Amino acid sequence: MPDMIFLALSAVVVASAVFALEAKELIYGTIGLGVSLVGVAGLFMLLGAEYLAMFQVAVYVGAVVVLILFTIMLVRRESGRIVDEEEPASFGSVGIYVAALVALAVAGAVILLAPVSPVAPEFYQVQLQDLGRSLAASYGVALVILGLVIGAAVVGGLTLVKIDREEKPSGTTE
Amino acid sequence: MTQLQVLPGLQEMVDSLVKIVTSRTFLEIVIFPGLLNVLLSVAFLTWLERKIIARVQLRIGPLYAGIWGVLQPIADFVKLLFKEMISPELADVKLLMLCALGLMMLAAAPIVTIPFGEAFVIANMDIGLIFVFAVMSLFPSVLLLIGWGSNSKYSFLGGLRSLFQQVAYEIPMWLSVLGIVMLTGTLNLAEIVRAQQKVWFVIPQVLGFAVFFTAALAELERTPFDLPEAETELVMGWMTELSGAAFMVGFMAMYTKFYVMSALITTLFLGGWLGPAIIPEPIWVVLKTFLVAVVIVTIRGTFPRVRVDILLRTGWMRLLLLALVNIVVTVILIWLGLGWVWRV
Amino acid sequence: MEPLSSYIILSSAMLGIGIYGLVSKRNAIRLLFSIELIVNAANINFVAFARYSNPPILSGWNIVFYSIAAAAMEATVGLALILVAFRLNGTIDIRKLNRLRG
Amino acid sequence: MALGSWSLVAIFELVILVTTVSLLAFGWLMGAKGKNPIRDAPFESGQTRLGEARLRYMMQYYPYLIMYVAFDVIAMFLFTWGLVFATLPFAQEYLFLIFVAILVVPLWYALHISGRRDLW
Repeated sequence: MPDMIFLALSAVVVASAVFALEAKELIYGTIGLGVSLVGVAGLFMLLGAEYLAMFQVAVYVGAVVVLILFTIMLVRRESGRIVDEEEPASFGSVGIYVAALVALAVAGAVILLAPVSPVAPEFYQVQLQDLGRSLAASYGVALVILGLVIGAAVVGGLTLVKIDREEKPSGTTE
Repeated sequence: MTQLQVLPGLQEMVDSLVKIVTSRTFLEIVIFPGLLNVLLSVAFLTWLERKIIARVQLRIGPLYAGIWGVLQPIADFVKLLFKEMISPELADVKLLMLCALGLMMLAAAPIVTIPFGEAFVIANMDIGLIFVFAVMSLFPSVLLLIGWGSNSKYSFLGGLRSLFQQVAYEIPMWLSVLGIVMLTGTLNLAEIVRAQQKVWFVIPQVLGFAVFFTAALAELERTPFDLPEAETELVMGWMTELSGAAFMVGFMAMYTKFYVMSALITTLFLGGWLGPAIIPEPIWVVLKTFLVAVVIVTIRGTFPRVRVDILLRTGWMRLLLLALVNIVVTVILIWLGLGWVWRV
Repeated sequence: MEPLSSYIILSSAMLGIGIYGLVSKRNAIRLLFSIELIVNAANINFVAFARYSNPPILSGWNIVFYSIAAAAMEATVGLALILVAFRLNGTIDIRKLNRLRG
Repeated sequence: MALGSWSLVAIFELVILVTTVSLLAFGWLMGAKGKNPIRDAPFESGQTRLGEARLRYMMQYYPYLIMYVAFDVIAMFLFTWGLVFATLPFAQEYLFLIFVAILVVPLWYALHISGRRDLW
């Protein structure tokens, strides 16, 4: 019998994900995305990864959603109207079929291949100590590479966005 | 006399209701560390602030409502409840109300993890500190939405400034706390307080305390960092377009956050409930919290306001540097083998 | 306790929504939403499988740390690109962003 | 399910939600109501409204926001490392020091570039 919390959380996640894509105003779409990310964090808590859920909320909903909101506020036409589609995309319905197909394929594969899904061992609360120790022991090198990725993303993002006064960009300017 | 045949269902419901209401967790949530405590301390801090600021500026401050004007915050509370909630044109009233509600819930959330006694905490989570970190990092997006929703220059600028101010001071604040986490090895606030049995964390982590205190000032938007609400330039910052009950909820959220940050400072650095046993443990926590609040308020009375870009550069350069230096100091402390003093 | 398959059904549903968004939405920021959804669907699978194996393996949680970091960095660069596209073309409607010139 | 402490958090948030919503509703119902175009105009300290409120000049703060996202991610790993720092042999820690050393470069670049006002 699937317990109620899981059903409620997954309903929240799916509903706000659809709302994020369908909302007319982008600001409400971002709020929908934020709510679905918090729902995913709630699922992590259900699975015993509370430490992870907190950082998922802090990084995603705290930082990435703020950056998206900031970009939406920058990316508005001078007329002040928020940038949104004039008319719905012609191939919207194709999108639904493709998406449904992929989702069914993945879910069906899992159900058919592993009909007897392993029942979870009794509740297991990960010890932060050995989580940190396993991170330091086996994933140290990956951490250094991630440092390079973060450096590249920050430096790249900034050089992209800065306006060089020497060559004027052809399009509209600030 | 036959006892009245009460509906069978009703009897159990009433019994269970009575059992719930008198249960310890309910009392904790609604009475002491929970709701009543937050509301009363918000009122008290408002009064305290106005009195101290008045004393600093050699005037008397609220006097008539009750003894020394103690009932002044309650008078304001009732007055604001009955004022009209003006919705500016083209403003997004739904968004404003949602964000005012979100602000209050986020401001009050960390109270749940702050220990007021040996076993006197609402939710003893072993990731308490990260829960506070996650809640604190949600504030910028709510403030930006309020600034955006109220569709007025002042509140949009105020929302932006408070977003960037909190963003600039969030990272040094949490890196300064990292020193404590390295010493104790836990994230549970109750264990952090127990680790301070011998020596409070103010002494080994003086640098961390300084960075955390400054960053808390900026996080609370208090002078010298109260740019978003700079009376002279920005009227009331992101609260400009809120009116009536919404303004009161926003104001209350800010003072709840003020109370929660002072309680956090006492728990992390000033040994929460530790103190000679004459005074019971929760009173120690409340006493230290109000002491920290008095210091913060006197700072508000005495310091000038800082310019925006200086504010951002200090946040990112100087405070972050000091936080990293504090981590290096802690690393040296542990390598020197002094870590056992606080090892839980 | 939940059988593992219900978590997988949920994550494949999120994958479906993400792909729907990628295929049929025309606003560049909405594409970013759907990419975030797809990354979160993968994260759910990582944590669910890490939790349901006996004894639970920790590498699942470690991988999700890295995937959150990578997705956050990808979002920053993506948003920078959207800003540049808006500045050069005045619109972020992907059907109009088809000129390869800078 | 060891959701005990989280259910307490949920109950506390519910209590806060109920009190705030009741305050807002009380204010909405009891407060006076009235549509008055002059009074409803956003606060412009007296003058009539000029231009559009949601300005778009704030590009100069963009590097600070990108640094926040980057350092939020870094704080995630630093906390994980800080927890086990005292118990780790040095052999496994020098990688972490390299990680922190690498991330000084983007911080310096972002601060340097945000300082040069002409670029934004």
